[in-house]
Amino acid sequence: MDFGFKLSPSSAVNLDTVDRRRYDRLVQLQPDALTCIGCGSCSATCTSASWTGMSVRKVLLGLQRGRDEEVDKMLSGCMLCGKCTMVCPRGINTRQLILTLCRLDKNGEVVR
Amino acid sequence: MVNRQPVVAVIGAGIAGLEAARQLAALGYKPVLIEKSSATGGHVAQWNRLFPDMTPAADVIEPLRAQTAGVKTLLGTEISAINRLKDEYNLVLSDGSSLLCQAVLFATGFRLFDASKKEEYGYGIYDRVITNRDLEHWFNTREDQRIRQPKAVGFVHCVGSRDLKAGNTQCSKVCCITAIKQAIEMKEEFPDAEVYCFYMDLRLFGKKYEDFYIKAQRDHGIHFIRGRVSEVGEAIDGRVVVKAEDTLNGKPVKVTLDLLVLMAGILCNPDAQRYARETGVAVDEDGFLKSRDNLAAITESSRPGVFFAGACTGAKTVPETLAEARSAALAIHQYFSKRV
Amino acid sequence: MIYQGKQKIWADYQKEIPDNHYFYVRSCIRQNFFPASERYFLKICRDLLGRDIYETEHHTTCAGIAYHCDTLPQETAMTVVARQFALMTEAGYENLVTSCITSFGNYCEVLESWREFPELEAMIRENLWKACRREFNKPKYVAHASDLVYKLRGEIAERAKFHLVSRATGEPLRIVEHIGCHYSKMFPHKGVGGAEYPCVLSGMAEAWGGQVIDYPERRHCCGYGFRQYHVRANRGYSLSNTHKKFESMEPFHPDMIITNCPGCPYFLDRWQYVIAEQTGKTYGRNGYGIPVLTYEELAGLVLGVDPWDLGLQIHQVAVEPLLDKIGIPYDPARKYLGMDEKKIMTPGLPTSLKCF
Amino acid sequence: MRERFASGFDPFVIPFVIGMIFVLGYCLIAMVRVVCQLPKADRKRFLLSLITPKYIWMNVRDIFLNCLIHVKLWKRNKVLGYMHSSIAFGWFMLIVLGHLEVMLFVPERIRFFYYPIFFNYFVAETEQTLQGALLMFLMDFFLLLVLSGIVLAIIKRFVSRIVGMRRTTRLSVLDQVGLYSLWAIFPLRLLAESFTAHISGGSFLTIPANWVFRQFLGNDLNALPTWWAYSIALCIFMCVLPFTRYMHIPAEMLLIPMRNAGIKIRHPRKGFALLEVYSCPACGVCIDACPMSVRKANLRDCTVYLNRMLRRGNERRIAEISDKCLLCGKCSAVCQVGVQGPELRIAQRERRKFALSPSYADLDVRPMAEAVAGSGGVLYFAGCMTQLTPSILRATGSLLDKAGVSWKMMDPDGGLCCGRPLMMAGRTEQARELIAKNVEIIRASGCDTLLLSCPICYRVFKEEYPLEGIRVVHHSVFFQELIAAGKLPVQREDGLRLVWHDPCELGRGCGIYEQPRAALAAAGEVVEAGKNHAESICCGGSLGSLSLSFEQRRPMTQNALDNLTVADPDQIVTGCPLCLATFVRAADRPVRDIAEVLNEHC
Repeated sequence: MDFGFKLSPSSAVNLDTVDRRRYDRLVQLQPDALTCIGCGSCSATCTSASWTGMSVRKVLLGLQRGRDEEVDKMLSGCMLCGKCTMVCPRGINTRQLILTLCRLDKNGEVVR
Repeated sequence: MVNRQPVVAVIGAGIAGLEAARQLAALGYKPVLIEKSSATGGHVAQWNRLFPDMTPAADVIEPLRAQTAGVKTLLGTEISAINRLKDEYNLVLSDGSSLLCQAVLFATGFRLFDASKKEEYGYGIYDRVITNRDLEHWFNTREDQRIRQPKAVGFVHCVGSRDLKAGNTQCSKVCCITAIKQAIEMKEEFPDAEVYCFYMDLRLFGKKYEDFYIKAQRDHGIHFIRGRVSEVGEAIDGRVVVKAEDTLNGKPVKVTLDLLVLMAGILCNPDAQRYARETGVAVDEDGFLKSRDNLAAITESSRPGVFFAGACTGAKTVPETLAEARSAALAIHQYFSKRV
Repeated sequence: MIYQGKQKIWADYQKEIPDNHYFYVRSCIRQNFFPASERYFLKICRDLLGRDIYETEHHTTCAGIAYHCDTLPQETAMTVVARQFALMTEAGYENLVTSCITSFGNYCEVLESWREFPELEAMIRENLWKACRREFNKPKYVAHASDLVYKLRGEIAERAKFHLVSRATGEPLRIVEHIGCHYSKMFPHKGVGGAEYPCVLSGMAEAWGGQVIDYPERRHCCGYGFRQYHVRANRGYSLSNTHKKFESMEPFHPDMIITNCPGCPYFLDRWQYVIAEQTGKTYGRNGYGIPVLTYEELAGLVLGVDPWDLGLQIHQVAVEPLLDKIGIPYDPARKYLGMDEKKIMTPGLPTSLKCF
Repeated sequence: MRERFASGFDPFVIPFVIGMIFVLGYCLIAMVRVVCQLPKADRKRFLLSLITPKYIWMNVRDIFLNCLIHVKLWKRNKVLGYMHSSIAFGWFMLIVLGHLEVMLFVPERIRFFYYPIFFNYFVAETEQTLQGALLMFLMDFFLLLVLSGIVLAIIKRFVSRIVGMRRTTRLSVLDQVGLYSLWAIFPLRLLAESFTAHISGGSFLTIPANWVFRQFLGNDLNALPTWWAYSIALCIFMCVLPFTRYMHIPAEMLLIPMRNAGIKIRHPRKGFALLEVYSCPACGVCIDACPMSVRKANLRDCTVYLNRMLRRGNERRIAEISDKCLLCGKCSAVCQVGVQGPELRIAQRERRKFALSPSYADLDVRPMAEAVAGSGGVLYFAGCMTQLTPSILRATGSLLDKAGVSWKMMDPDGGLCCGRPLMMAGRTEQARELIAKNVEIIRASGCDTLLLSCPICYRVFKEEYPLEGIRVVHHSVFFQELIAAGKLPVQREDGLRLVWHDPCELGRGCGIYEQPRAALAAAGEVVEAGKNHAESICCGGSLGSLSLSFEQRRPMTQNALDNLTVADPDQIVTGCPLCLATFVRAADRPVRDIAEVLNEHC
């Protein structure tokens, strides 16, 4: 029956069920990603941000919150210019991080 | 007066009181430690290890106890009343005796916020919700039915701190670093557990604190979620369901935990407020005792002969408290030197 | 769950509820949704327990619903409230008891606002005088009808014909209590048991033999949310909130839900049907829903009132499994008979949710 | 001369023959394989070059100069140069002269290809002729030359510092077999020829040796075993050659004509790349040159090890080495055979598979294009990195204004990346998308000159952008020209000592060394760094490296700074925003962009 309205999906992130495989694999390959403090320097300086909304900070957070679609969209806007790596106060190799992520499939496996 | 050794009543035998008493005795005064509880050492004695070097609390307490062995210490003694005399104070003690002293040092310390007052977190209602102190107690004794091989542990920062509704708008200063310390300890204890810290701001101001934080992130993979826990519920299996907003993500988060640790904040000891009224020293807007000057004379009250050391004037770390205790002893020394 | 912990909190939130002499104000919508509830509240209090409850046909809405929907300003709502007070004063009463949770919240809010801003009260008095030449005294006590039933729960229990236990096993029924948001979330001290662990309904449930279950989304809104349901485009959101609550309580297998708000039982009841239609999922046993009762209906059942006289046939979710479980007799043939014993219409059956 | 054996054969030649057939066969197959692996267009181009007189001449000259004489090595290090050319050229001459002897004295035996090698065994001297004596003399002379090289090689192996190398490669087992057999060949040849010198004749080396041996040996019984040993040593060397670094000897002879024909790496493992890998002599010059090797770190991540891992097919290490490199190009600059370290690595990176590839096709650059539309003149593209160093932006703008240049900035509010970082990361296809977008903007502006203050951008704009009709110029060159033309009145400050840091992409990448120095000379005294021009040391901040962490890069930066400050300059000047940002963090004196320095003195 059509009521003219539907159940809307919850926007809440359930950390019990969220799929963090890509994040887990990433930090295994690149442990420095763990030290992100979410300061946003990367996003503020990002060449791609004004074009595509790319933000390494949001990518790292999104991966931990199961927001894979947004993450992929952001990643596909990165131009690898490396400015984020230059400004990261925690010295995270963000450029490599992005490349590593692009090599992981949905299950967190490195594609061959 | 001139021929007598001046007596200094040190109220509270926590680390501030012990250290001040030690220094005062060394300076040739006669400190008297008055302690409400049955043992010296205060809160620190109840802790297991201390940040940022994981020093056992006993390593701080035991030397202090040993070096104040010669100081007259009244344990299990409360102060019924304080009478102001000319240049002197008369303390009426709970055992009926009274103590005449030429100076009073408040080393009254702090009281941990009663976490059950944050009703939404369910401390005292949900089995799996404990406080920072409970966890330290477990580290010390390993006796707590609530801690059984947890797979997910959460820490809530700022419980009763920076919270108008909880009656304390101040930062308790040490909870962030304590939460990180305890999170690391839990992770070391239960390596397979996921550990979450829910924080509003991380205030890691002290020496090596930031390193500690990085260690928690990089070496232990502790998840830091910026957002205050809004409410806690109990799932059917007795685990707790914690809801918060992940403010960096702008979305609500929910997680089921086996253990939730509330980082109860630091409030002024209510006894101190009463003693302050009786001795005529001011209590500040934040509920802590009011120093003569917050920059230059933090250990001095607005009244001659009344001094402060440690957390009675605000949340303090162990080194800050010890430094203040020494500073207070010197201030007392100068006070008597001037009078002579 | 540490029960003593809750008791400690309840001890901190005990409000004073006068025993007798109330001026009763009805809810705008309950008479349509659950027509027998208010009637049986009066019947039980007056006839059975001998209390003095006064009501007048001259009272109106408290304007709370319009206020919360942003359709009229607070001053107007306050003036409407002032008129109710005037009616109460004219009738010679000092204690106000409201049927509606939003009204209760509204009265509390108005009184608190006046306490904080006396000039506001003066202005409203002037408004009321200009509008209808009435004057009023502020009520000494404002109680919600559930507060009063909570207070009288022992007396009801003494007269109970049935207990909230399973007739077959003797085990207490598992009861979810749902408190209307405007009951104590605004002013925790105005509610019995405070805002986090209110005991107004759980007190009744336990006094009458049931066992209250606590589930994670206990605090969550029923989903009504005036600004949501009233706008058709937002109804999906309203529905989703209700869904969230049911998902959360599902593992606890509750036998029933009791409520003290006009909107909550309606939405908790009707949305079960909509959820079942949209997702095929039902939350009770064997394809039935979880019956949702008002506390008056529950009191009536406990006291042995005929379920159909209590209007339980108006509920979407079938109550028969619950009645069977407690052992309350009912005549299926009389279910859809009106007051005059003539057949009223028999509703069609939903596709997913099992009903009689 | 007469032949001692009618058959012209002795069993001891068999090992040599086996080795020779094996190595020739192997090399022939390998050569055909490499040529076949080339893309069709490249193959055609290469084969055509082989019959083009211009290329034939180039190839002969280069092979002679590089493979035999090792002129590049001579320029770099005379001891090493002597060592290599004495062995290579000496050996080559021994073979040539051997053939000459056969053709002169026993021409019918020239079809036995082992004959020239073992000539002295098979013949007996009947009469002494001037011709014969000269040949014998030359044979002994070149043998001595080779032996002198071998002696040097042995010394080098144990004390590499003597020949000016701090670090050298660690040899694999096969390499050691090859090495020792190579060392053994010529002393054995000397012994063998000496033992038979009283029969076959000899010269200043072999005759006295023969005399000495005969004094205490008394018979010829040692002669045959020694010839056997000589043959076996040759056999061993040739049999292991394809599996050792000595493969570079035949490989380089193919590499040179291919490079001359303009062939580039198109596949990470096949064709030209494969040839480059085999051409690596594993000399280890790139180890010392590599900026990553400072403080003995990353020693096994330089190009020589990449080549070794590529030969072994160790994928994990290939990936690791490929990702770590700064792509500064210094290994290529110092490489004797011209192995292109960075290009080889980028090819490996390109090969990588990705689950997710960026796409820039949807980016709408119309607003940017409209903003610069029709501006003409000079279009200045600051690029990502210059946006992080506003001092360069300001100084460049100011200088342009002072010179009265009509200019417009392409990316005042940030623009697109130039694509070079993507290319460095091996994502060439994606870079092409960005290039197309940027070209759209540049074309819309109608400019005649595209000015860049970042060498990373400059290189890719110059090499990859289809910008015919538009001059692409780095700001250091542009300003030097303005100064030379008298349009920028730069005042020289006496006593100001400036050192120019050659950014990798500008110097080695684009060959710009002199213009920035000339421009700086107008402002002060230019002093040189310890290593400069093509051998300048990367700042360590390069985008080329994917995996180096900030901490790992720090000592590299410090090393580069130490090199820059040997002449104690007042300021370090560079022309790359990334170098600037990297140096500023660690330098003990001011680090400036060339534009800043010029602007201050103008």
